[in-house]
Amino acid sequence: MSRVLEIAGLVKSFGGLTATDHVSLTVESGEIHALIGPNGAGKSTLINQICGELAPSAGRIHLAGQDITRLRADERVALGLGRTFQITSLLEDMTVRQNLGLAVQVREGRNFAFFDNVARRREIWDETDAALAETALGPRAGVLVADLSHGEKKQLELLMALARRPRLLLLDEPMAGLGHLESQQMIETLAAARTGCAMLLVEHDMEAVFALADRISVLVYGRIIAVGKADEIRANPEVREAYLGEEEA
Amino acid sequence: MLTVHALEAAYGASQALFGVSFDIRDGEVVTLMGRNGMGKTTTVRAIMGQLPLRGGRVEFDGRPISGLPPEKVARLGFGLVPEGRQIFPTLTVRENLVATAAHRLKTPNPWTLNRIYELFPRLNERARQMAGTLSGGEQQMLAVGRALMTNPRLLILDEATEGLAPVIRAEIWHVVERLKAEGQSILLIDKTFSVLKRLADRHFILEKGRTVWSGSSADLVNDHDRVQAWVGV
Amino acid sequence: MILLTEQLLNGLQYGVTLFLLAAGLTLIFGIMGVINLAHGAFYMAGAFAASWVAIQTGSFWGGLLAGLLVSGLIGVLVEVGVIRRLYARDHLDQVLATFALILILNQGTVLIFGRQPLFSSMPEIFSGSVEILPGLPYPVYRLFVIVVGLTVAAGLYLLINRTRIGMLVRAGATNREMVRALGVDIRRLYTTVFGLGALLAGLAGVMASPIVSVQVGMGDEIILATFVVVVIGGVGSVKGAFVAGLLLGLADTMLRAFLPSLLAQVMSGPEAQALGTGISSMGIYLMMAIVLLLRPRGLFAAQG
Amino acid sequence: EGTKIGVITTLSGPAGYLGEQIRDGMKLGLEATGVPFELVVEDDGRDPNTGLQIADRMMNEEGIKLLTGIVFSNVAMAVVPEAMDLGALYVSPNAGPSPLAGAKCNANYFVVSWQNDSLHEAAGAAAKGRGYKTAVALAPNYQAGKDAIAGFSREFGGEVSEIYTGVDQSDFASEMAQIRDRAPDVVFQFHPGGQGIAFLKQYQQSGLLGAVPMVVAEPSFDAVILKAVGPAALGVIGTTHWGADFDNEASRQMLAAWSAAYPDKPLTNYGQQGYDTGLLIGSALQQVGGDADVDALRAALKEANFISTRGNFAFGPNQHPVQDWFVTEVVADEAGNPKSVTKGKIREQVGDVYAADCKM
Amino acid sequence: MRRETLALLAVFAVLALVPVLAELTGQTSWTRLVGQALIYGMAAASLNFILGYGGMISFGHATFFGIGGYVVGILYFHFDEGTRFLGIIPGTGQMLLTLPAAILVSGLAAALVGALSLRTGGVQFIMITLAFAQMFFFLFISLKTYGGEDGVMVRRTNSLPGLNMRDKATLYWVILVVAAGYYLFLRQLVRSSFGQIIAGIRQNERRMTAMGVATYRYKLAAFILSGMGAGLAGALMVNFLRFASPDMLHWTRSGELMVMVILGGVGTLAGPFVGAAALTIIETLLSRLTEHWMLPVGVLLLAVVLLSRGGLMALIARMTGGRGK
Ligand SMILES: Nc1ncnc2c1ncn2[C@@H]1O[C@H](COP(=O)(O)OP(=O)(O)OP(=O)(O)O)[C@@H](O)[C@H]1O
Ligand SMILES: Nc1ncnc2c1ncn2[C@@H]1O[C@H](COP(=O)(O)OP(=O)(O)OP(=O)(O)O)[C@@H](O)[C@H]1O
Ligand SMILES: [Mg+2]
Ligand SMILES: [Mg+2]
Repeated sequence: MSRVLEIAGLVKSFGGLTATDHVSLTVESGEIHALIGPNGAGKSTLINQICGELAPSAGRIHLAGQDITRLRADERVALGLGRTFQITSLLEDMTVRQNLGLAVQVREGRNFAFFDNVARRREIWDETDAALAETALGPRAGVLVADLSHGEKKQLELLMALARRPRLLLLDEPMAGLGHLESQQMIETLAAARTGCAMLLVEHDMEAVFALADRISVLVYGRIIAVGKADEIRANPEVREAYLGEEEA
Repeated sequence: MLTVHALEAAYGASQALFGVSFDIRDGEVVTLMGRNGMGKTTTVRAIMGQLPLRGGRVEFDGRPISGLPPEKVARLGFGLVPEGRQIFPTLTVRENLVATAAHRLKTPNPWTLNRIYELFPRLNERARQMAGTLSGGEQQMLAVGRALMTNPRLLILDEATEGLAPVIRAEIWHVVERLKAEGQSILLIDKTFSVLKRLADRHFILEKGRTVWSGSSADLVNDHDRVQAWVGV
Repeated sequence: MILLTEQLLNGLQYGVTLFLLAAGLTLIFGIMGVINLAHGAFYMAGAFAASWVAIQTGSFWGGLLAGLLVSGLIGVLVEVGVIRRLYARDHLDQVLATFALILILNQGTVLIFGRQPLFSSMPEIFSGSVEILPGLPYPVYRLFVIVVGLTVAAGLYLLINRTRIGMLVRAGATNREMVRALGVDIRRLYTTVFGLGALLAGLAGVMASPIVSVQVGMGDEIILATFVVVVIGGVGSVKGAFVAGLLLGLADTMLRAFLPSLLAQVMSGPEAQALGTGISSMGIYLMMAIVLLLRPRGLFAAQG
Repeated sequence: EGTKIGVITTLSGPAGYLGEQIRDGMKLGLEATGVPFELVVEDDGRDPNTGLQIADRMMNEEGIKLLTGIVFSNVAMAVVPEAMDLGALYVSPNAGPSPLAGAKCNANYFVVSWQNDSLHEAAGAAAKGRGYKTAVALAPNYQAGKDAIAGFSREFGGEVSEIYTGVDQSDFASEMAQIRDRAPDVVFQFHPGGQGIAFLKQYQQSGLLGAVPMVVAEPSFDAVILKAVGPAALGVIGTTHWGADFDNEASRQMLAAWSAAYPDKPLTNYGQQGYDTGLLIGSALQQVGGDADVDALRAALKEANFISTRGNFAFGPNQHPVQDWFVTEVVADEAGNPKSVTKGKIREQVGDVYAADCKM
Repeated sequence: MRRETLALLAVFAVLALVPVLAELTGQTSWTRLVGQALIYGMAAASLNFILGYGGMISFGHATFFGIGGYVVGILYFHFDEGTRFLGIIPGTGQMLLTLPAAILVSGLAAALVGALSLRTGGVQFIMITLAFAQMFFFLFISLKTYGGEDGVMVRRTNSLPGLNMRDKATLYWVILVVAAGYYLFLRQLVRSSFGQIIAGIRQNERRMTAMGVATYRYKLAAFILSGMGAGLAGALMVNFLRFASPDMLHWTRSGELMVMVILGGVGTLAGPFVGAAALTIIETLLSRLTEHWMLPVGVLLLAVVLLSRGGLMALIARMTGGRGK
């Protein structure tokens, strides 16, 4: 098993607040590593540092052995990092098909071509249509993203991230806002995708976390207080108190 | 208190509601259930006057309120925690809470800044931070606090626990329970089926913009198969 | 030494004038988020109304009142008639609409007042000079402008940052629908605030009328500088607009006053003069470019 | 049904009153000659494109052979060459840019007002005549401003220190401080229109008025500016090619006609230039008997067979005026309002320095 | 698709007939008017490429228009005087040289301005492009050799082999052909892979970055392409007016281009041309009727904004029953 992501001593402060405090963590290939913790613990801050939207105050990030701490966000993507957003972030004025098509196109390259016609790039559209047909979004291909329901947007987010064929996928609350059925579907989709890529999963839906995660790290006040398998975490009294409470346990 | 009858509404050309009917009595907790995209949020928007009605009526205390602008509706005593939080990012946490605060209906024991801070200590810690930089869950707490600060007669929670940690979620349910005990009417939209079943008095299920089922929590259990088909639980 | 002091004072005064011009725009553009190109036209309306009434009544104060009333009223009418329909639209529609308003207001002024500049004089009590330092007389009126500017700055700061109205306006700029859904009649609020912004533009016009020429199109010349002030300061920040106003006022005055003679050390006199003035005309734009390159959101950008 | 005359002028924006004066004056001047005529007036908005557009239509569609009216040099520089190419005549009531006065002069191009430089040469001569030795000269930092200071310095001969102002600057406090600091014998400034109004007001407010004398050329103290600044203009020394108090029949007739037609508007030099242009065109039309061909009309124009409101008037070799220049001073009238009174002749029968380059 | 081709051909044919019709009806000034509208249309369309398709609201677009124009003016000036620009580059009056030169130089200017401006976004981008535009404006105003504020004359329109460019109609047809070519170029561009990326960046730059797009590079490329288009339009304009002046770079000109785009329809191919034509023609016609033409023009513009979302193109689409855009 090779190491896809390695974070060492990552620190991020906002003024007086240390949002991530010497966080170290690894994700192995093929692994789904869940990151849980109370609201405001610094999970999204961590994700944003990994994907390059925030510059860490200290620490290093390695992707598949390469130091990416100082790379631009898009360069990290080119090296195999994918992400979804906690609040969906899509191209609202385009159709579902165009959104996904664009993701495929970006990966395929030739993006500086001024004199071709995207509509005629078969390789893009074949892949796009095939990918859509496999999901519940198939019949919605021609709908503008602005008109999608919340759950549909979440699915599209994931499809677009996967279209890039990343080594590592950062998922910031993929289940948030999904209904029960849709959550089930999402869990299945993620489980199916895990063979191709490792994932760092931030999620408050414990059902999903326990169903998917190989390992779980618990972040509280910017520090990792526990790492372990699902059962270990579930049983950890500190985690129960800081995070799980009685309802879920 | 609130009666919604045969509501129809559309986004531009595409119709989203085809006949939603339900009602809430004083002091009651009522849920709207249904899968993603079935029209729950749209129903709320239509009631609040944020979306023009194509048909149907909305009555509050027996008075028709269809066609009123949102601010008039809100002033009647609707407190909205909208889907997706929609806090004001360029205001501080404290400003978010006080900017729209009101105590129009002179209810006893009104919500104050202090009571909100007691409820969500996290917000107190972050009082002077710009709301746009809050974590997702903190924003959700803020949205709930903001709605409570208007001291509403009917509280509408549209996915108010989305993105909250289990402990906080439990905390919110405790609050709802307490509010219910105090006689607050609440319209709940959420996916935590087990909790809804426990907390709410009556339930309405939406399917493709129509009310297809209604009943008490007991009915919910008895009619499990049909409910399962619509809601997936 | 006296020259330096005087130029510093001039810079300060010019800076306050710039802020006064920009104050209304801070509300309308900075906080409400409306790209209002017609701001200069409100300024012109204030100046014209004030001068005309002052000529008829012989009273500067009567003129001041008229200027405020007229510009405020125009602001309210414009908001209700035009701007209100455009909040939900693309910013570019606002550009087109307010451009159209400039044409209408300018030509309307020509129809009412003709093409000739209006005479406007300053109130008797402000017409003299005081000796602030031995050998340095300074016009009282300019001191009066400084005082008015500082008052407006303080008032506006309090209004925006300390009152509920300020909070609601800022909230409305990012999410109008939500403000309404929480029970606030934002339409009336916005009309009021837009009117207030226009009134402040009018105030700037009134204050400027004894100093500059009251003529059609006078507002078009100042509009760029006011946008520059708001943007350098950081969109939405009263404090920023104030600091940026002072900064630009000082820089502009100092450049104009001393750059040519500095350059004259290294090149011939007339060329130094021309180059120096050339650079100082570009001054505010140069500064804006530099500030934005270093701090892309301005000096005191509101977060979020 | 008279001869059609195309008037392309600036009626919109801050400079709108200049075009208005020219247009109104021209109409009165033509009426005074009694020829039948028809003015086709259009606003160029101070935009060369628009000017050209209008000229094109007037010449090609309406068959107008005689154009006039342009206020600003940049519009003139776009329109005049086009008119020359099409063989039309252009008579300038205002702008006389130097490129069109020298080597690029043209037989079909006439200037009735003045060549730009000569305005400021007169001011230089006046300052010299009063015995001043040192001057501060201020003008906007564009070509016309630099030409103004150059023109002033050429005749002044003394020591001139220059200050250039911004192109749309309206606050001159910094310049006032510099003037005070340099303490010259005299100040020369060239700021037409709104900038001139602001400059004069602030000159007074800073306490310089009365302390340092000011000499200006006519665009910086026209009657509209005087009316707008009021007492702030008192004591300013000006130079001009015509003044409202000129003691000649043509000027008196013009004043009478003007105050009858436009009682609310003061007559400025622009109005007078328009009027003189009207007289010139009218006289030429009369001579050729209305609708004649361009050649005849050109010849008639060249003769300048009219009595100018300014007294002496003749065309030099480049068809720009050879005329007298006068010194004036702004004093208070009975009501305390400023008015300009003529103090005497400063230059006699002068043309311009570019005429020598013109080969026609 | 076929319908669009037909419509384009029809419009082109009508436009090509303008000089003939103008001559027949005696309304000869229409040739100039339409020619001018076509040139402004090109400039506006070039702006629309970054503004409408790329979401970059540039308030300094007239800079490139003016620079393109000045390239023609300056080259002609040196050609006329027999001197060299900066002592190196000889002047010329050949359109086959001046147009590419104008495109090149304005492209370079756009690269400079874009490289710096694109580090900001939103309102700040609007203002920083304005700032650069003002600096260029003051620069050209102080170019004494080239007439400063008064500008430079181009006594003869640039020549093209085999054509009599002094003939108005010929010049008009040359402009029409270039404009049509430019329209087709833009149409191609927005359909290309590059155009798709640009559209994506407009809608959600953060998402494009997350997909691995180095957005800055694409935006800069688009900005440069657009500046080149404006430079081409400016070069034609100077040939048309035979005069280049700082007016071409004034900020009000940038504003006017923006108004044309918005009036016609942001993010549509034909919109800028329609907007440019509408504005120039309305202004010209109204100013013939009244010297207070600004008032009705203002009222008309206001009516368009208030009554139609998406400018004249949306209005046209609604009237012809089409889909808009
Ligand atoms: N720009 C900022 N300035 C100041 N504080 C910030 C900023 N961004 C985030 N924070 C704070 O840092 C802390 C961590 O935030 P983060 O968004 O990482 O939390 P999280 O673990 O993702 O929480 P949640 O589960 O609620 O989404 C929060 O308390 C937040 O308020
Ligand atoms: N702004 C909009 N414009 C157009 N269509 C919309 C818009 N918002 C929602 N819709 C459509 O209206 C339908 C109902 O959506 P609504 O958001 O009310 O569903 P919901 O029941 O709240 O779902 P969820 O559980 O995902 O929040 C959906 O088909 C959705 O695609
Ligand atoms: Mg988070
Ligand atoms: Mg919903």
